[in-house]
Amino acid sequence: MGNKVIEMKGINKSFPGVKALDDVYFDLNAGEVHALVGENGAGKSTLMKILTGIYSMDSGSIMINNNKVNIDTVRDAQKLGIVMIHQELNLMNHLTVAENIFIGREKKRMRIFLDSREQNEKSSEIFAKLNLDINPNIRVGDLTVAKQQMVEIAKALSYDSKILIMDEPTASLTDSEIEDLFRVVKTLRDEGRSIIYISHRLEELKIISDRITVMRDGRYINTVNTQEADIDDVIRMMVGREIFAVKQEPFTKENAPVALKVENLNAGRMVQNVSFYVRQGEILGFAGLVGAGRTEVARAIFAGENYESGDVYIYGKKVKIKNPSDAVKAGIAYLSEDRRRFGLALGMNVDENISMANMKEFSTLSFINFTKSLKNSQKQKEALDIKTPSLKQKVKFLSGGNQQKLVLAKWLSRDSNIIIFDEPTRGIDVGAKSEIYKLLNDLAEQGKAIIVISSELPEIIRICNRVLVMCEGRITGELMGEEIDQNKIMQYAIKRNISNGRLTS
Amino acid sequence: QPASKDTQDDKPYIAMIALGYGHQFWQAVRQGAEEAAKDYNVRITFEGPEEETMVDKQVDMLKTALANNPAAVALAAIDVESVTGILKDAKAKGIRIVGFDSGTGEEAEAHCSTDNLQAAALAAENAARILNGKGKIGIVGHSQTVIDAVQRVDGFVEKIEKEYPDIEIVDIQYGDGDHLKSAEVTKGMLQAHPDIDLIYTSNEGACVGAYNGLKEAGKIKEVLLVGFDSSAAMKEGVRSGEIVGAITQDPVGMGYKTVEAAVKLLNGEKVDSFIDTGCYWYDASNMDEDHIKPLLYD
Amino acid sequence: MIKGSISPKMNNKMNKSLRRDISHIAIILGIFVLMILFFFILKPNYLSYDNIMTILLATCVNGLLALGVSFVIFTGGIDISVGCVMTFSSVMSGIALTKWGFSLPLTIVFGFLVGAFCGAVNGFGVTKMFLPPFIATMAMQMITKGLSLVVSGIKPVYFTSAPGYQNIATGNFLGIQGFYNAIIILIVIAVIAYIIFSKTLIGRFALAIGSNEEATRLSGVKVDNWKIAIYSLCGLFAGFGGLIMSSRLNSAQPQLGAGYELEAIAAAVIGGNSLNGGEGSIVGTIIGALIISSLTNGLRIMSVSTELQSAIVGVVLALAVYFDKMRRKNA
Amino acid sequence: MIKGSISPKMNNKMNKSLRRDISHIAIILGIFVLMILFFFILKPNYLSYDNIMTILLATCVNGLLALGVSFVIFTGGIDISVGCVMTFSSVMSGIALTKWGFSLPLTIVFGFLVGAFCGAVNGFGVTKMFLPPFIATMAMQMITKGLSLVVSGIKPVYFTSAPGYQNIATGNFLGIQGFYNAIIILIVIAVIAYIIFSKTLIGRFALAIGSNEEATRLSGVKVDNWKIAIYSLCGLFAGFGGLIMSSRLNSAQPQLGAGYELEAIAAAVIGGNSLNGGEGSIVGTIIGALIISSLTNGLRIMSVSTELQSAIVGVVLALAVYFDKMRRKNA
Ligand SMILES: Nc1ncnc2c1ncn2[C@@H]1O[C@H](COP(=O)(O)OP(=O)(O)OP(=O)(O)O)[C@@H](O)[C@H]1O
Ligand SMILES: Nc1ncnc2c1ncn2[C@@H]1O[C@H](COP(=O)(O)OP(=O)(O)OP(=O)(O)O)[C@@H](O)[C@H]1O
Ligand SMILES: [Mg+2]
Ligand SMILES: [Mg+2]
Repeated sequence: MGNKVIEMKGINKSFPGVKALDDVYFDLNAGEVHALVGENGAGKSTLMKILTGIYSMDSGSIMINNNKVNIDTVRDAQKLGIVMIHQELNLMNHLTVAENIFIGREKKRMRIFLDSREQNEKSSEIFAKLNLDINPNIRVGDLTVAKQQMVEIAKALSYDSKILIMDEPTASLTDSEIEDLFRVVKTLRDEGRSIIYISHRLEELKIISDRITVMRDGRYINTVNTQEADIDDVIRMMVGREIFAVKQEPFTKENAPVALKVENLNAGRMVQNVSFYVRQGEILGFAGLVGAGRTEVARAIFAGENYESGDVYIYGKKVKIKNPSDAVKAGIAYLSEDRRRFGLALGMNVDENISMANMKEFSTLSFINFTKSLKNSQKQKEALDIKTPSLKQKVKFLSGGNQQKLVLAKWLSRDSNIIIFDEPTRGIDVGAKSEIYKLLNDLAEQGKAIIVISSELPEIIRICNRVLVMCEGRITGELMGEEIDQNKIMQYAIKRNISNGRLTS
Repeated sequence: QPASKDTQDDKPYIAMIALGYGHQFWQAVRQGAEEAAKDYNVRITFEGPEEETMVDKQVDMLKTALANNPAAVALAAIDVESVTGILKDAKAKGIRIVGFDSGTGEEAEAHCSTDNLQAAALAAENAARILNGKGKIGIVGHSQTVIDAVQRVDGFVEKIEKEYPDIEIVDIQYGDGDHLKSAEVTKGMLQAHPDIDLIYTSNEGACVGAYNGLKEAGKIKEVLLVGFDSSAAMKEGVRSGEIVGAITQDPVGMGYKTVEAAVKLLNGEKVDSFIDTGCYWYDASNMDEDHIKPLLYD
Repeated sequence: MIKGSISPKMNNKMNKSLRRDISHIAIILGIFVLMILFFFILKPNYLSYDNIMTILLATCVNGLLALGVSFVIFTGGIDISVGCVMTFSSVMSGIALTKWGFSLPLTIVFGFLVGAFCGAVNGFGVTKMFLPPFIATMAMQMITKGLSLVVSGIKPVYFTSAPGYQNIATGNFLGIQGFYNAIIILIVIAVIAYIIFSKTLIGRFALAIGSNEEATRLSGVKVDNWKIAIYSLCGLFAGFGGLIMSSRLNSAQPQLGAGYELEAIAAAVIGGNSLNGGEGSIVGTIIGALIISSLTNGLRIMSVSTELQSAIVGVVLALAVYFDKMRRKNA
Repeated sequence: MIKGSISPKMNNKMNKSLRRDISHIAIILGIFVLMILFFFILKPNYLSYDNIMTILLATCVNGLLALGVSFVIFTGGIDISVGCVMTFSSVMSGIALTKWGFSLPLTIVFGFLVGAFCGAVNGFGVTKMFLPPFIATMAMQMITKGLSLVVSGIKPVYFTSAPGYQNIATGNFLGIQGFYNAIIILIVIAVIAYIIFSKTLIGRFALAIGSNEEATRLSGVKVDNWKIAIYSLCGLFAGFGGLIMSSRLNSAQPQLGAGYELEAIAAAVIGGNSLNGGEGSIVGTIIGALIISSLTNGLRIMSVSTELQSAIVGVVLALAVYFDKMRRKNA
């Protein structure tokens, strides 16, 4: 492989209280997929944001095709052929898919009038190439997170750029979608484009990447050729320590009391006759393709959203849950899949967020007991190893993974009996991931009933005692112990109910 | 002379605070006051709250004016009750108090104004004369709360009800003295009561608004219009006969006489306790006469 | 995942956008019709030709302001300066005509430019000075309010020297008795606004900014420039309003203006436009403006006392928006 | 990662929260001091004891309204009804005193309750009717404006039957000549507001809702109830404003009110509170209110013409917010 299209040297960047990048080096060859890995908060996103003109660096230099360049705006980057798919979704929910894809480069007739027809056609072409079925004329806000992610990817592809940066593009995708994505990535590479690929799913690296660069604590560690590299070495470089590994034991306490029982729950289009239970101390997984309705089940239970009929029992007692407050009182906690929209008050500080669900505990007669809440937050911060300069740091300045830990901390402070994790490890690095798995285990050990919704099959297989598979709003299968494997899950996950004539749109 | 002088200026300082500010009426008062200030070699300031309803703003203005150590204060209070205490204190410090327009109640040593009730009655008389004592009248007022405005409607209604049994007042609506709103109000009124013979309006904004409303409805001269106050547009309307006539109150004279009274008080001269600045009916036939012409302003 | 064929969807596109618009305004259209029927039954001459024209004429100024403000609302912003900017632009064109000797066409264009300029300053405040729209435009409201009085010397500025000025708004269109030019002007400008909104970049970016400003910026759109353009457009519409206003009165009244902005915002919101931005409809705005003027007219015709009128409009405002929200929730 | 021990941080807690507050308001404090110096140099009697008291008294009503509105602004909402709600509450307590024969203390409490009730209705509109705060409170503004006139019969309601009513606001505190009770009332209520804001759940949840309402709801917080409480609190403060206002005037003036809300919002925003919610400071609000009243007073003392005053306040508003934003950007 040949010439360097990008060379970043001596990049430094500080945020108030954080040195995010410290003399970082990065280079990218023409026609390669270059993976960038590192723990949460290592500085990956920040480095890429500098490359795309979103942040300005404190010092350092960027060479594109051996010419020194200044990248001050997104437009500058686009002109140089650099486009980024961001870690967090950046879409206009009210606009249609096609409108989102072509934002800023609208197709026009007679110079001024917009041509939505051409845009729709072009979008359809891109989706066809991605082997995706998304109607370009639908409002983005009506799509699931996963489909929105695909729209982001389509948008980036539509730029026809020389250099494509993907910041955790697979975080919310299922395996089949990831396959499609990889196929596209490889096509692009073979066309001579260069791709920077950030991911916490290290198993992907072998399949997709040519080289791997590792960062840690804002510093450049090393770059290796994927072919020659050992993933365990990469992990060691990332983490700088050994990783805790769990092997899920089969669930033995078969006569433990049933903590949560749901009977014939119907809620909207996406939850049909859902019945299940979870025992105290058990980890129950919800698997399925994206859009199967798992999130809807969780939200119907936790927030009474779209609730139509069905019963919910907690420790055998029937409860009526109309809003999250009822659920929290009943001892249920829910970690949503989209932390920025549903999990965190980004403008508030770490302590305020951690204590949010538990303010009754941290106040007397409505007066806040600051000492108590800070003490708890400090405890959680240490327990989960949340990287923050102080408990008073605004949450929006934390890295994605640390934000996710914060949501966890919020619910752990609450000491709920039943905890629903919706994509708990999305955007979390290996080190933290294994800590979270350990944590889930510990929580189950302590007698909590745990539900994990995850689109990562290895994760489901690794941590769950029992797995329910959903398809189109129905539970299509149940797997236990040894039965839990990738193939079986997939079989159930595509078990459509053809008789009712429903097709995915 | 107990009144203190402004440090930066040797001329005696008179602070004038009006009910309002934006309407031509107040600007005409101001014009008269400034003329008098020039003639008598005193310094004046003229201010008023932006809305004729903001009592507390007026009180703040009065207090601030007092902080500047005026020799005299001339005030048209929105609500007399709200300023009595302050004026008492000021008086005790030797500051002379003159009231104008709505006045200042007990505390004033002189009061320069017109009687709005009487002025409205004059309008009613003329309206009745034009209608030959028979017909239907609609009223477009400019405020339901400002004293002047209320009196201008009340005086009119009273006079008609008392003396002209064959004239009926069919509707009273308010347009905030906003020209556009008053036009809409007028048109709505005509729709509700197509048989209205005459519309009486209580200030310049209401009058010009109604004037435009009639024009737009194509009812000019078919429905007669009686106005109040003066402006270039009104003068033109009256001259052409499209406004049959209006009342003017000599606000310029009011401003002049107010300052004059204050100066006389400062000089220790005797001043009448009530100075009537009068009210006059004007129409196409008399508006160029010597006693009316100077009372009309733009 | 099963692939639907693409083409039928494509063909449905226009229908869809129209259908979306109609469903968007279904509720308020319903409210509008019910209200009209109500007044008509109580006072049949409510629907007389003359009164309909009166209502339409009364819609003009507010309608123009509401159209302008809608674009700002689509971005998630707000403009509370439109009333005073309208006045300022009419005062300035009055000055241009009477003091500076501009020709009539030039005067009119100058008035528009003044409006657009004030809008641009608002946009500058919002983008380059990082002011919240409410604050930037509140400041502009105060400034233009003061300047109108200063420039005019607190006197109305008359357009009497330009015969025919009054005809611009209140002349009869094509000689049809009672059919005011102003109504045609409103219709034409509303159509232009519709096209700008649905067919050009300014409308697209207004929605995009309102939906997710940061994402729009990250897509390389020069959000600041577009925002300035949108606020200028809003100011321009205020300038149109100023023309109609001053032409109806044949004068520019410098103390008028404050209060008109709330009515314009109310029209836009009754019309189903969300103050959060990101979605909206120009047709809705026009119907919103019609609702307000026909309601006010109806109450006047029924001789409802002035003080109650305000309370009733308040209740209708709340209910209209409530029903609209309910429709959306159930949709 | 270096683990700090917990206790030193704990001890620093008070200092930190104070420091944060001070840095929050540093710029506007600077503007305030500069402005005062400016006027003082040009007109030394600007800082005479009497004039200072005049300024403080003039701050009272607006300060109380601004405090109330601040809580709503913290949630990311807005309340443009406070001016008219203030009036309505004072009219209602006037009626209670003169027509219904309530005792004076009961009258006062009744006025507060009326204010809080209007606020609760606003909160109801915002939460249960899904109205945008601007719309819910615009409707409330129109409704209370109309009702004040209807209830009072369009006449001021005088409190002359309750001797001592006027003293509530304008009596001398502890007999200190010129030191009005109203000032002490403002200070006491501001301190209470500060405590509510920084030490109780209502302040915490106001910020949380302003920062991310959905996340707050999903944390099990009854967002709707808290919002209703916060809007009621705002209405209650409007009721306090109504007491001071009517006591100063010894009457309830039914036509007053519209326009006061903008000044209150301006005070809160000049005080560094973001209209997006999620952050804020009560101290800032008070300084914002002080800036407005001392600026207006200074301009009056310098005999700046009324029409220019409005324009100047507009410019200062824009600049104050601009400098404050700049400070934050650089921080
Ligand atoms: N805007 C900001 N202000 C302050 N600090 C920031 C900001 N953005 C990032 N940081 C800090 O910079 C560091 C690097 O963050 P970055 O988002 O680049 O991490 P990352 O490697 O992408 O992590 P993740 O895998 O969790 O997304 C973190 O410590 C983060 O808290
Ligand atoms: N706001 C929405 N409006 C309309 N449809 C929606 C909305 N959110 C989700 N859906 C639809 O509901 C279905 C289920 O989505 P849901 O988020 O529950 O899937 P899931 O199984 O949780 O998958 P994942 O969490 O991996 O995205 C999808 O088909 C999606 O299109
Ligand atoms: Mg990242
Ligand atoms: Mg989901």
